[in-house]
Amino acid sequence: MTAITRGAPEGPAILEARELSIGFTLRGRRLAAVRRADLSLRQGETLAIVGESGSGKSVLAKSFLGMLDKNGRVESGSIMFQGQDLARYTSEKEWLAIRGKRIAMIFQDPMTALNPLKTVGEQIREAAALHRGLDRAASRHAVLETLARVGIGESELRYRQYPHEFSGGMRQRAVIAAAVACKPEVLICDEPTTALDVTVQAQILDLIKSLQADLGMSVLFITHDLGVVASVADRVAVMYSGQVIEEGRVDEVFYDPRCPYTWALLASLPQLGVRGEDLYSIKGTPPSAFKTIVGDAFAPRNPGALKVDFEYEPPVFQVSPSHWARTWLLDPRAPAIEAPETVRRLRERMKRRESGASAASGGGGLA
Amino acid sequence: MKNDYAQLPVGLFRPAPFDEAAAELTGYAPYSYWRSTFRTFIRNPISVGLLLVIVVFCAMGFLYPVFSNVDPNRVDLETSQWNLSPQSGHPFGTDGLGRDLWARTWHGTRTSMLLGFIIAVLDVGIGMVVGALWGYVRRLDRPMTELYNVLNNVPQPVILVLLPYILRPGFWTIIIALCSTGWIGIARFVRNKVISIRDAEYNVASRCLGTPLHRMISRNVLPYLVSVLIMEAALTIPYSIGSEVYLGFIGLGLPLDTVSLGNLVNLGKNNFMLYPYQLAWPTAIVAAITISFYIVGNRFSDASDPRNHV
Amino acid sequence: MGSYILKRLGQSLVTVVIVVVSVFMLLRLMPNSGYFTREDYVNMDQAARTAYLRNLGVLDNPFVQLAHFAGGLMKGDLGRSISLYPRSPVSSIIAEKAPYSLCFGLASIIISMSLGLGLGVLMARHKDGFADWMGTLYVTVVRAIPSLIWLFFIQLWISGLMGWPMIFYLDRPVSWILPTISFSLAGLGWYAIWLRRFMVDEENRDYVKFATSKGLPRTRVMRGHILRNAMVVLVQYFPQQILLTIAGSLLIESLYNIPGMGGLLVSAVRQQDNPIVQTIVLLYAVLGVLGVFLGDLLMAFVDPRIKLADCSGKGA
Amino acid sequence: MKKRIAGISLVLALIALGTAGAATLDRFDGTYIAEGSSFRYFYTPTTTDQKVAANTQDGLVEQDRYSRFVPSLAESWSSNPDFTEWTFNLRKGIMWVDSKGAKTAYEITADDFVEGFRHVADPKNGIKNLSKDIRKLIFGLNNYYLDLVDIDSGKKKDITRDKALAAFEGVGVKALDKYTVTYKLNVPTPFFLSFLVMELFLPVEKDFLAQVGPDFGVGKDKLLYSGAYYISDWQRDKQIVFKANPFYWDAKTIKVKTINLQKVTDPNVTVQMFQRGELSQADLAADQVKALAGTKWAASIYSDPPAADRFSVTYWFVQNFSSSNPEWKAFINNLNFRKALSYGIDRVKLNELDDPYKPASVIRNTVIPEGQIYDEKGRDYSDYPGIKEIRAAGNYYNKAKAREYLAKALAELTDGKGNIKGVQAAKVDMKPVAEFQVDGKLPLQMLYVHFNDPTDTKRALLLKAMLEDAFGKENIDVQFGQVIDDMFAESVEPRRFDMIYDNFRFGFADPSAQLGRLITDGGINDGQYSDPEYDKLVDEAAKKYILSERYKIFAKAEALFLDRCYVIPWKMGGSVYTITKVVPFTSPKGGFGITRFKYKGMVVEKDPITVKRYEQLKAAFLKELAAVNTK
Repeated sequence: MTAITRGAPEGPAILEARELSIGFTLRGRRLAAVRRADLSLRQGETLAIVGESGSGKSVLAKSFLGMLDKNGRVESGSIMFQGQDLARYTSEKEWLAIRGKRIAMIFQDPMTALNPLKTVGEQIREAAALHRGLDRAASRHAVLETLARVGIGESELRYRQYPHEFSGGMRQRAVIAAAVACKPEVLICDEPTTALDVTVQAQILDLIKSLQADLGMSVLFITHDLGVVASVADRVAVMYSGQVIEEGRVDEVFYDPRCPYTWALLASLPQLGVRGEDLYSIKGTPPSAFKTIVGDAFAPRNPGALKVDFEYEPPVFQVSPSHWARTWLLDPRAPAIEAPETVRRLRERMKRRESGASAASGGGGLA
Repeated sequence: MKNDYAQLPVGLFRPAPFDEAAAELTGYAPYSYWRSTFRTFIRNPISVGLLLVIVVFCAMGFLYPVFSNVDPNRVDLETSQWNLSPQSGHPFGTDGLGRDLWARTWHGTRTSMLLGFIIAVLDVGIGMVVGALWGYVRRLDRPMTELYNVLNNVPQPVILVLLPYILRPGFWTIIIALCSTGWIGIARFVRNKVISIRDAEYNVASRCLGTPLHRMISRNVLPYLVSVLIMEAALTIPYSIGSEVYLGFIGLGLPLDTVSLGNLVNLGKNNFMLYPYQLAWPTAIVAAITISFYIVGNRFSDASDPRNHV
Repeated sequence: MGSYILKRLGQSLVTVVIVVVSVFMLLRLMPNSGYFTREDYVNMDQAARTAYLRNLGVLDNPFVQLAHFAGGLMKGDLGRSISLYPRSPVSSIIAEKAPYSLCFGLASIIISMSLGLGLGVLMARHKDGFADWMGTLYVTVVRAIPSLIWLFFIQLWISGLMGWPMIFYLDRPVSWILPTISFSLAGLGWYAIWLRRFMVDEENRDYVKFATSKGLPRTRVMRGHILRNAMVVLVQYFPQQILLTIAGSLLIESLYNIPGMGGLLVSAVRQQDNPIVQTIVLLYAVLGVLGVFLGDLLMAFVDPRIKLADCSGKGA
Repeated sequence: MKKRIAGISLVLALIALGTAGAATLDRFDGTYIAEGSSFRYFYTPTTTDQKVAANTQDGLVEQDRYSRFVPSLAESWSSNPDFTEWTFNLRKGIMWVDSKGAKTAYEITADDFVEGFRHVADPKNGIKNLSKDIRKLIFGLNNYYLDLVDIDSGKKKDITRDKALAAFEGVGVKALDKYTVTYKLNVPTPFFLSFLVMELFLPVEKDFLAQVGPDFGVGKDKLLYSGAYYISDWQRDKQIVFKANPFYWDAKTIKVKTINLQKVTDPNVTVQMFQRGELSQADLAADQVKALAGTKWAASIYSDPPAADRFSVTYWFVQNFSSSNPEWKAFINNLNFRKALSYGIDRVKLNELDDPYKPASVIRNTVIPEGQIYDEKGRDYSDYPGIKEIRAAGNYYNKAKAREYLAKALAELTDGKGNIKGVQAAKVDMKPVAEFQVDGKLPLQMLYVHFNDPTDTKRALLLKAMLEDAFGKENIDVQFGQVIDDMFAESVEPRRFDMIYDNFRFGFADPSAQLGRLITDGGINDGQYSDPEYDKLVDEAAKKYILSERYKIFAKAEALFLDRCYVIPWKMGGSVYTITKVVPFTSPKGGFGITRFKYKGMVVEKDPITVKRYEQLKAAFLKELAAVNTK
């Protein structure tokens, strides 16, 4: 295994972040939210970004829509979308051609994402009318269709109702309806099921999957729920402290993770715990975004860290054509450090499952 | 450097000792709420400038009367000394009785600031205690809400005018008049905050653990309110000074031989056509003080707003 | 809903009664000497003074007076002034004066609302920008500096500069301008600063992010979402603001010699004209609670989340 | 006393002189400060009320430009030899006018005067000006009034109110026939005419009064007009417009057809409005005079104290002889100390606060104002021996004399070591006005009480500085107490003061109007001094009906009173600078009652009257006045 720059993608990338750095100015200090992150979303696939809260997933996703908060900006790097560098967009006008129309986004909490004072139908319609240039009647019709498509029955009635008259799941469907009403090429889902009941989660995930299939969208899925990842994602990118540290197909990252942080993340899954043993937990806390990070950001929390981790940032090592990771462990000079026991068990369990009957369905995830 | 990794010494690729304390520390930027508030506050030159204005005026107001022996009410029997324009010996000029406006202005500043401070402390103090109880003790809610409705609907002029008649005009009368309605607004504000905090989960938990009421209020609730209350106090001061000016205008302010900014403004206003400086100095100082307190209060509230902290 | 409204009105009535009765009792704490001038004391002996006071009705037991007042009220009789405009019916005094305050008040509300809300939007829209900065400066000046000072200078300088009359004349519209402006300035600041604050609060809400992510232009997000939602918070204060314009402003009305309601309460209290004070207190209290009530109704009207029965919680 | 008929030819001559070559206007724009209480003209607590009463109603007599009593609604009058019965013959065919200036069906008759007084005499109507003096003057009035008071208070139950009202028949105000009204008095009153110019003696139409009931005077259409003007327009707290009454008995003397009064409270605004041509007249405070110096207006600013409506008012300091402050009580009862006080007060400087230009011109050292009452030979009371010298003394201030008298007082009152004889340390409780501790040692602590308004506060501070300068701080320590609205109720009556100042109007045309109520237990003896010698002189004077004899004894009494410093007069009312388009000396003048508020006869010109012109007119007027008085 040699350390090379990014390997060739399996399909064409529709949205690609290269060396993307995003910083915020907060109370007079600079905060690095995203540090030279690389990410590529390929045509028609579902890419999941996983990581702890504060790891920069949401900021990264928002930057694809030009929706960083006022005090934040892309400091370097590029966001390539269909041959255009979104990172260089400065005016609202430029973004309006992309936002909602070609890249849409749905949010974590459907309870707050809808304007409580406007009817649900109207909130979906305003986007549809805007992007598809439809008049009121036509756009209304389109919305009714979309509502039906996302599984909201009695769409005429629902159109006229206010968000507070909807249940959480229904609201998320409405949000999805609004997002896909203009048939975007990319759909960014920012933890769309976290706030929902477990029973509803699966329905929403199914809905997203089926819409993706129907509309041929690429989906960028942000989550910290590895179960969700396993069930919906084709590929997965692991973020830690503003950086993508490992990216690859779901099976590759889950079965053959290379970064100590990915190990830790997987190990701390409750599903992997062994009865009678303490659950694994990552020591320490994620680094403050105010601090300048030297070397590997995870090193201070990594009991098996190498000295080099504290001094030099690891480069990208290609594990397979579709799998890369940032860790000095992949350097030939590094001692061979085994993944923790739980992670190895996971690999075995995965393998067992794969050979089992229902592996493809994935609906139940790891549970 | 990125491409030079091949040159890295092999020795670096040895396991490093694990320091659990360091692991914990990574998450903490060196941070303290008050220090952060303070730092944000002083980073803004306007805030600092205005704070300086307040400090200077306070210092002048409180120190000048101590170190100077010029009586602000000293009448000059020599009429040629009346209504002098600013000149050496009388940097601010003199008024219609030859009284030195420089001395009067600083004595007045002291009186008005003192008035403002006392009202602010009383309003906020009473408002805080009553508001905390109001919010925490459910049984009090009904009567207090009714009291609030009543006080809110008694036209303020009635109280401002009645009290001086009943108690005679004076320093403490103004304080009582202004505080009699001022505290309830703050109390209600505190009450609303307390209710929202009271029902917050950490307090529900604390209650389940049997923490006594007073301890919960003082430990869990009040600290959260401190920044808000400091701001309220800062905003009460310009309001009080303004009210004193207003009461002077309708003839129910401080006794006119008391030197206060309100009295100076109202006296100066009468002679404005002829001796504009007699209005100019007190007005400038009232404006500077009220604006300073207003802005500093607002800036402080911004700086201390927990939502603005990470 | 009907029963809810009845209950609310009942509560309001209790508040009004407590307000009126407490002011009524407070007034009785004032010494009766206020009914006589120095000259009167020279002219009148004790017997004449007592007779005078008895004829005013102020020597009666306060509860008798209260009952008398209430009795008159039932018959729609507010009584007659006793010392400010002796023997003039209080109702006709208020009927003469209120229209002035009301007209200036409403005109200034229109101006201060439209300009103030406009300024608020501008400030929120360009938060931390030039407009915000100027707006903040304006609001600071208007709110921090005692109004007596700037109102005085406006009257003095602008009337001189423009050659406008210094006082109000009913038959010279040009003389209406300065008082109307003076009336509007503080309100303008009030609307601007609150709308800005509410809009900035709204701006950070998720639905705004979602609306933006849908690709709506910022102007549309501002107008259709942020402004609209921020106004809902503000809107409940409107009825009270409008109703209480009838109170007028002592400062402005006395500067411009507008014969409105502004100084009436203060003069009436000073001259112990109890029938006038009681009537005005009653009027303000009724308008005050009515304003809050209408505010809640309006709120329920514009905010689909609120059912009227929930308002009782909001009062808290 | 002889009847005096107006010298109409003289009036006309002067007007001709005054207006020669100048364009006149038929409109006057004035201001007022406080809104009147109502148009119920029997009750005139404010100047505005008095203006309304004076211009909308006429009484039996009025005063002319020379202050002489001349016929008004009464054509002629006579009295019995001891001046206890006065009979007035009314003009015939004069009709009441309504608020549209139209003649009503009501004629002004003797009954209207009786009816007016009946209204005034009923305590239910709350006419505060019905003073004890008047109740005791008119035959039967006091008992009638007190009976009604007792019935109202429930003290008297043996008679119904209606019956008591019917007893008005017994009061000495009667209509002998339709055009004759008589007044029967308890005591000989040669100066009775000076009462008749008061608003209390105005007429009212009985039927109309019954018709409007309690609404009498609450609006311009709720009264009828008998005077030179009727109210054509009125907005409360804004404006009163008078229009000339076309049916006025003396309509030809009305030069100004419209009087427009606006409420303006800020004197600065008044001046500005005048400069913009919006007003015919503006009164100026000292500072405004200064502000206008060097402008084109300066040539038209003058002050004419006798013309001011407050001229008959005298200001004096009142010392509390029965103070609860033992230090002060010891000192003030010492004549030398009182003289020291009198010499220690610099009247010129005090007046400088009001009039920085001619502060000495408004000093008044006497109680009775000059130029108000004349004996049968036309000699001014204030020129009588004893008084004339005091008048001439001007500013009494003399620091050396003050010290000299103070030294005497100190020698008599202290033991030479700073201890005041017979005075112990004590707490002086004058709450709520003041409360302080005295130690029975020098400096003498005194409480000066003043109004909480800017001018009064200035005056107090100046007085303190003055006394502490004259006596030395080691001898006197002036403390202040403030009252808000009512000096009398808060301070004077409960004797919560050591020294205050007060002002009093000369109420009717006899020295007894002031001197009579300054006796021991007199109505305005607020210091509670007692001097039998003075009381005796006043008593003696009141028994003389020949004016010169009467005045002589009164003058003696007043001189004695002033010499013993029971009060310290220091200034006359009404030093006001004006800038005006009104030709001076054209309208009625008089210190009594309401005549001086009349606009009747007033001439208004297009341009302000210059000082030069004023001086010319004044010289001419004084010449005429002398001629009229000695006639």
